[in-house]
Amino acid sequence: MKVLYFSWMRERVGLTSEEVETRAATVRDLAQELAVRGENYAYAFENLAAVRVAIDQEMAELDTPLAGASEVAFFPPVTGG
Amino acid sequence: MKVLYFSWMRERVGLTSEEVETRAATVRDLAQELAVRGENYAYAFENLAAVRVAIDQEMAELDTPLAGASEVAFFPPVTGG
Amino acid sequence: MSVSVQKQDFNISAEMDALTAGDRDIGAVVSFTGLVREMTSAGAITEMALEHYPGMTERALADIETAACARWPLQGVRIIHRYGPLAPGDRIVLVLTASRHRTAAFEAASFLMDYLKTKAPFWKKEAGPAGSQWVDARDVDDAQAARWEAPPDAS
Amino acid sequence: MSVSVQKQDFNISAEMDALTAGDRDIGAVVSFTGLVREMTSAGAITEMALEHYPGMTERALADIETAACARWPLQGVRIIHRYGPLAPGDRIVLVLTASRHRTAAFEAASFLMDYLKTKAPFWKKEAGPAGSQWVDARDVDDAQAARWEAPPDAS
Repeated sequence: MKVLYFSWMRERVGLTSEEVETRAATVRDLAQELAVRGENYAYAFENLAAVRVAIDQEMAELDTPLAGASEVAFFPPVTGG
Repeated sequence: MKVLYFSWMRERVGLTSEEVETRAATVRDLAQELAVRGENYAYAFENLAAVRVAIDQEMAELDTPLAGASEVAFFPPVTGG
Repeated sequence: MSVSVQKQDFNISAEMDALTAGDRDIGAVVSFTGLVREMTSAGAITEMALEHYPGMTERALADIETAACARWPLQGVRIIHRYGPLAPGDRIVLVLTASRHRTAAFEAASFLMDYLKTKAPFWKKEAGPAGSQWVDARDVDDAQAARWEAPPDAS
Repeated sequence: MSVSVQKQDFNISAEMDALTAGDRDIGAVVSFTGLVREMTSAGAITEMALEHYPGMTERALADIETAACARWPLQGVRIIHRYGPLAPGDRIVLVLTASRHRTAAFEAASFLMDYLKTKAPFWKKEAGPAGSQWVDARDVDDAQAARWEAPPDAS
């Protein structure tokens, strides 16, 4: 699965994207797996309430199942317009 | 006093403006004086509910006093924009 | 704050640039452009003639601008209204509002159009194959204008 | 119906002409232009960088357009959103709506901006003498977007 990071999630993790092998059932499970990969990840995921997610380029929730997903993106609340 | 006509009031009366000598107390009194000047005026003023008025270039009502007025305009409801 | 009543067409980009020039605290600009529609309730038209009341028109538009500026925090307002003969597709009116945030700019532009429709002395006459006729005022325009009589927070 | 996500600036008059070309049944065009403000809560900025999510951005904007077209009788919609480094006074976003009557055009443009602000994957980073920081999302934007969740006639 491809995992992307944007805005300060990208800066904290230090990556724009990476390939991740996971059996996580939900977005929240995936976030918790990633959070223990190192200090940079722990910092990025320290407050899940401030994290938004998209699955295959559609907005999703932390409890959305990951079954069949090929691309997951983590980012803060959007600030365009 | 200068009296102006716009839109179909102008077409019905057949004038864009005229000088009128009057002692009419209100716009309604003036309209009634004008209405008996001829068929063209009678036609223009036949339905006062469809007539709007401005006194010295400010929107007014039929019952607004004419005291001190130098310019009165009659026209249908506006349709700009 | 600026009002023009003119025969000639206008350029929206140029007007917007002029309105925002030198003010880097503007975050939102809303424009409304009114165009002559070909199809009317009386069929297809070939011309739309706009008559107005010179002197009063400028005054009424300036009053409407003043009312908008008293009600919303605007950094700029521009109204241009054309008169004379126009064709289907032609621009009739431009309203521009500039503010820090979008809500004020949107609301003020909507307010300006509602007031302009009911308070500015313009009259439209449509002409087509079947002859010409003065456009009737629409009750819905009075209703639109009336909604601004209530305080802004009541909506 | 058309969406662009681009680095370069846009010309509002040209976009409006393209949107209305050939359709003489459009009576109202509303535009919203968002500009980079110099003064922010963190002081004067010298740059505003916009990051986005290529692919998802275009999809999200197209979805927002579709939602607007389902809700209002629109003859045209155009969204342009820039990304990359911008300076104070620069244009960020353009929304255009065209309809027979002004109410639909005004409401749809306002809706598009509210939805875009809360659903399109863009992130702003401001830079100034004191350093750079990501812009926080505003609760008021969520509230603005939420008001469209109710049926249109309920407002």
